[in-house]
Amino acid sequence: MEVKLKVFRYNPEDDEGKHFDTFTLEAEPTDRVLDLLEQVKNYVDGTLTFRRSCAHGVCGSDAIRINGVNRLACKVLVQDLKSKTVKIEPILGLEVEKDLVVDMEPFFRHYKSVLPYFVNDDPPPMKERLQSPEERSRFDDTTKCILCASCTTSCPSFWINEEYVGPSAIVNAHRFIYDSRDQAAAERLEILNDQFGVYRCHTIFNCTDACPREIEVTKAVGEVKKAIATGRLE
Amino acid sequence: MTLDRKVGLLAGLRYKGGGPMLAWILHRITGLGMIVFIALHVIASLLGGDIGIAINTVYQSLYFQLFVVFGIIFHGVNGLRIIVLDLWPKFIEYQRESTWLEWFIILPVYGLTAFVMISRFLAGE
Amino acid sequence: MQKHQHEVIVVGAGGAGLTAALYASQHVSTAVISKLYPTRSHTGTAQGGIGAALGNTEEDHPEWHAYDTVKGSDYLGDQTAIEFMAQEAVQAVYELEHMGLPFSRNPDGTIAQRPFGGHTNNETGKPVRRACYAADRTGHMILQTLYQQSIKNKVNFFDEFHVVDLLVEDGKAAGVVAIELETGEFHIFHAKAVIFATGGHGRVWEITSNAYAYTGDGVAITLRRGIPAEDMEFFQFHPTGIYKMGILITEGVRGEGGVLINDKGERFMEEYAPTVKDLASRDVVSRAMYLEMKAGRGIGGKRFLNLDVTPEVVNKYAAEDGRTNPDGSPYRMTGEDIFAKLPDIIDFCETYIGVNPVTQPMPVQPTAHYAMGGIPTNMYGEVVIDKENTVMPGLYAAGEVACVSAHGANRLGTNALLDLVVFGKYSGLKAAEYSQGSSFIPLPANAADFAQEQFAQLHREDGTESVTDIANEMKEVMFDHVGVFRVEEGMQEAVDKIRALKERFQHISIDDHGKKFNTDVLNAWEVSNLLDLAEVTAVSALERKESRGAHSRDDYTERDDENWLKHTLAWLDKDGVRLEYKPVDITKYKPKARSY
Amino acid sequence: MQSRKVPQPGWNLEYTMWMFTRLSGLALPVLGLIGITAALVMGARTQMDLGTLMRWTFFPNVSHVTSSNIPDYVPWGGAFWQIMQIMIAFFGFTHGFNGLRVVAEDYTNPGFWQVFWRGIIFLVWLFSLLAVIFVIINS
Ligand SMILES: Cc1cc2nc3c(=O)[nH]c(=O)nc-3n(C[C@H](O)[C@H](O)[C@H](O)COP(=O)(O)OP(=O)(O)OC[C@H]3O[C@@H](n4cnc5c(N)ncnc54)[C@H](O)[C@@H]3O)c2cc1C
Ligand code: HEM
Ligand code: SF4
Ligand code: F3S
Ligand code: FES
Repeated sequence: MEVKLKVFRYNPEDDEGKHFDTFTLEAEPTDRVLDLLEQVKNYVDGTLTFRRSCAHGVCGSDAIRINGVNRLACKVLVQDLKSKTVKIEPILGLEVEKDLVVDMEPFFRHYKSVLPYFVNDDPPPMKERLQSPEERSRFDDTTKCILCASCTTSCPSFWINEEYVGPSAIVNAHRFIYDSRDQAAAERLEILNDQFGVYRCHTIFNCTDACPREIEVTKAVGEVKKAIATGRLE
Repeated sequence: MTLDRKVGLLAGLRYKGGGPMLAWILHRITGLGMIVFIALHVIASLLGGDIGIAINTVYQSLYFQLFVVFGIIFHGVNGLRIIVLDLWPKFIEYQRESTWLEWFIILPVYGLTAFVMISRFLAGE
Repeated sequence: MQKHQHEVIVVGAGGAGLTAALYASQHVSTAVISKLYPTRSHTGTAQGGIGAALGNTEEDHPEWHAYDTVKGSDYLGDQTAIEFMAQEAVQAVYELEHMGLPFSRNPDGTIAQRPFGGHTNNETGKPVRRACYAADRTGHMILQTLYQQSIKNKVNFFDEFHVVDLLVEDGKAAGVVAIELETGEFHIFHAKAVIFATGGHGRVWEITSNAYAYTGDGVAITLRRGIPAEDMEFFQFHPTGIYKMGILITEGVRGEGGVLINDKGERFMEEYAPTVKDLASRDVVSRAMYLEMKAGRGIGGKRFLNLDVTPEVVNKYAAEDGRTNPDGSPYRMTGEDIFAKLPDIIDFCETYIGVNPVTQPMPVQPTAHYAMGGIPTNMYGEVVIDKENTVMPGLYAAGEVACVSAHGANRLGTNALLDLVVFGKYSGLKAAEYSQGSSFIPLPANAADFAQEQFAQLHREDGTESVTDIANEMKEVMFDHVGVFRVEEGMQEAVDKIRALKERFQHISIDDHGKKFNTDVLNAWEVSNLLDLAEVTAVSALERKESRGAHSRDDYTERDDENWLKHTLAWLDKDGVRLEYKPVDITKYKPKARSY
Repeated sequence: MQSRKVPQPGWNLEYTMWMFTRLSGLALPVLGLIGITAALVMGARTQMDLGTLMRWTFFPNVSHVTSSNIPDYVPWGGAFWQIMQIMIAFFGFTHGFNGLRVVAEDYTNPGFWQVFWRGIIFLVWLFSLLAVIFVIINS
């Protein structure tokens, strides 16, 4: 079938400025949008620039806006699209470096700000630290995050103000706050108890819809809010 | 050179968020709207006189009232939804349903009120 | 040109690179350079588990693990290294757990384990639960955990820097040259020790489970610097990739009781591996599948078979096998159990082929998966550059890019992740130790020339050949002729074809001549790496006149220990590939016939 | 699974106002309903529609009830109803002006402009609240 690909273009090294290019391609219904981009890059215009690696939705390289919503290019099939014209734009709220490539630095800076690592200063036992399957499942959802930035860049609060740590950072804080083996929950809650922390979240839910790993992002944020409010990790 | 990160209002609105995004936008607008409404009203009462009457005519006009009533109903119901989700995060799993439910409450209540208001207006009250 | 100086430079931020960096940075200034953001590394896609004889659910011993690995390697693995790896495994997994890795758990709170291909109870020969897992996201958890710890320990990162050359002075490693993607500038990284951890090169083949980034940069760079590549003919084809797409379906599916079914509805692995059946080592299963398809028993006569993990089928065959739970009750699976243990697999199948594995079988075919060969090293990660295992000072390699060789002719599932953390750790420690006892070798002013020349070549304006076409033709010929089954003529054809393609590559044309984020030219450079590796692979394979592990030939169907119990070393000289051989390190496990 | 306790992070403006917004959001409709029920009991006859309820809830002023032809509005001047009215006004105004602050601060970063807007909003809030209290007590 024939698909029209309308792709956002911007190259700082030419003087065309930002614009859209349209490519008409022959595609299978089971092709990924990423396959379409590859087809353009390989056969039509090698200057088209985007990130990708795994091609099956687990590395988090290729978050872009497809027909107005954040998605991984490798996880949307042509048959899932409602229209035969596909509009492709970079994710919002980060500086565009070239075509679909954005500067991820602010995103990772926020990630790093919430102590996204395991803290337990007790001397470890000879073997593993024990954890029941129930305790393990408490934070399973948020361990799935691949740091693709789909959520944070779909959040109007983040568009408005890039100092907001963003849902992704909160998800990664949640991963440790609710880990029964971890000891730094209080510090993380303190960090997020800030005007640029959880209070910037106005329950808009774009993040939950955008997450390719089907993480209940807003729920994670809500649980962190509640933990701050009550001092309890339920 | 990179393109600025700024997301313009239009670019933001073009993002295909779902019902909750719309709810947030409306919540903001109605919240601010109500402040404007109170401010107008208080100023009018304080000033009195011609200006006061002028302002009062504006906010007593049907259109403005229709807007204010919608704002109050929407902001109240949506606010309650947010409060429930915030205080009991486990309900977030039912957020889709909660958004439906919200409109399920708002639309009839507002419809009824608007109907009464308009019919009274037409009756010349 | 910008210059940076760190005592240890790690190239690659996957499991191996991050482990090495974590340990090295405890002692000396360490920087990690990666062409992808660290969390995009391929380690994150690994699904099934990491092998260690913890014995959490049933009796198990590192010695058994070592024996299984030797047997899996078809006796080509170096046994001192294998015993070392199996011994270190237990501690390595505990260390990961102490770093916070969220393993799945047993009811008693210990790390959960599942059976995997080729891992057995040495006394009964039955599969043993040895793969420590976190659902089907074990690699993701390992990569995330290591990256998190790197942040905690303030390791320096140079993300999205593409390393294109290794600097060698006086026969010692002295640094690397890299291109910063964002600016297109060349950077020189001056170091006392360099650790390569750039992963594999599965993109040489058409159907592959490997990421776009898996282009064998590390091996190609070292080959160009006169360092040999070891055992390149041994490339693993995983039995179960999604038909046509190659996306991996973990062996964990069979570990949980899934079975392979042919067109007649038979569980054909019973014939090829009567004891462990579907859980035989990967080379055995891939070969069996190939034979089934060749005999016309592919589903609907096509080139795929079904992998069935629906509860009815699992329970039927588990009952037939007399499989039991650790407490002795009969093994039974429900749809929910499968969903809990294999959530990502279910997601992949639903997203990409519209199949729900809980109710339908998955169409699978062998897919190019893992490089057993690579940069030759000893068990401390030190690169060795000849038959006598002479160490090249300052150069280290770990992970899939390295050939220790702990996997010999065929790697067992779960041993790759193990390889990353064990050998990653020791290469990091060794590199730190070495750089503490040595000083920086001054670099000549023109250090980046070799790299810059290569790129100037790629940017030539008068080319006509399409890089994509060249890459695709290479992938096709390699998949057809240097794939699961190989014969003399086919491989010869592949060698000739690759040489022709390399010739054509001299005349490529590229579209993008800018500097910033020029992925066009970098992709072309990666294809040149793949071509080099394809040539080395095909020539090494052509010369090895026996069948062993992943290298199985229709014209020499038997393993030939008398003549071929040896490692291949391949140099890429100006006029082609030069081969030499080095002996296999054999300690207590004497080669014998393999049966599963 | 047992719930674990963590030391609660310190109180700060953001946390306090977040909590307050939620609590006042709950309190407003409740207080409003109480008031309007009382008005009905006290014999409010005309215009007891949703509009009045709303007006009452958010803008508690005797004149908002007297317009519904209540026979005897003297009780509204009593201390109990005055305190009710002041509470409603306090919750409503604080909620609303804090909302304004939240919106303003979404668009500003810590620094001069944030302090500036905070100051202005605070003053307007204080002024309005005092004015409303004045009106309530004097009517
Ligand atoms: C789908 C799949 C499933 C798997 N499942 C399992 C399993 O269940 N159990 C198991 O044991 N093994 C499994 N494996 C194998 C195992 O995951 C890999 O062998 C292992 O992760 C490789 O790790 P690495 O650290 O060597 O390389 P990687 O994790 O791939 O890292 C390579 C790094 O090198 C960087 N790099 C590459 N080239 C350059 C360059 N030129 N310049 C700068 N940086 C560069 C990359 O950016 C990346 O950071 C699986 C593999 C695949 C593909
Ligand atoms: C029924 C009564 C009300 C309820 C349940 C309610 C609820 C809420 C809630 C929960 C919020 C927080 C929203 C968020 O954090 O995203 C909020 C914000 C706000 N409210 Fe109310 N509210 C009520 C009445 C009012 C009134 C009377 C006013 C005006 C005077 C008002 C003005 C605002 C404003 C300006 C905001 C900020 C909007 C934003 O941050 O987007 N509210 N309200
Ligand atoms: S939470 Fe989901 S959307 Fe956000 S970064 Fe993680 S995986 Fe991506
Ligand atoms: S979109 Fe943003 S506002 Fe909250 S619910 Fe998600 S973080
Ligand atoms: S390419 Fe890895 S997530 Fe899409």
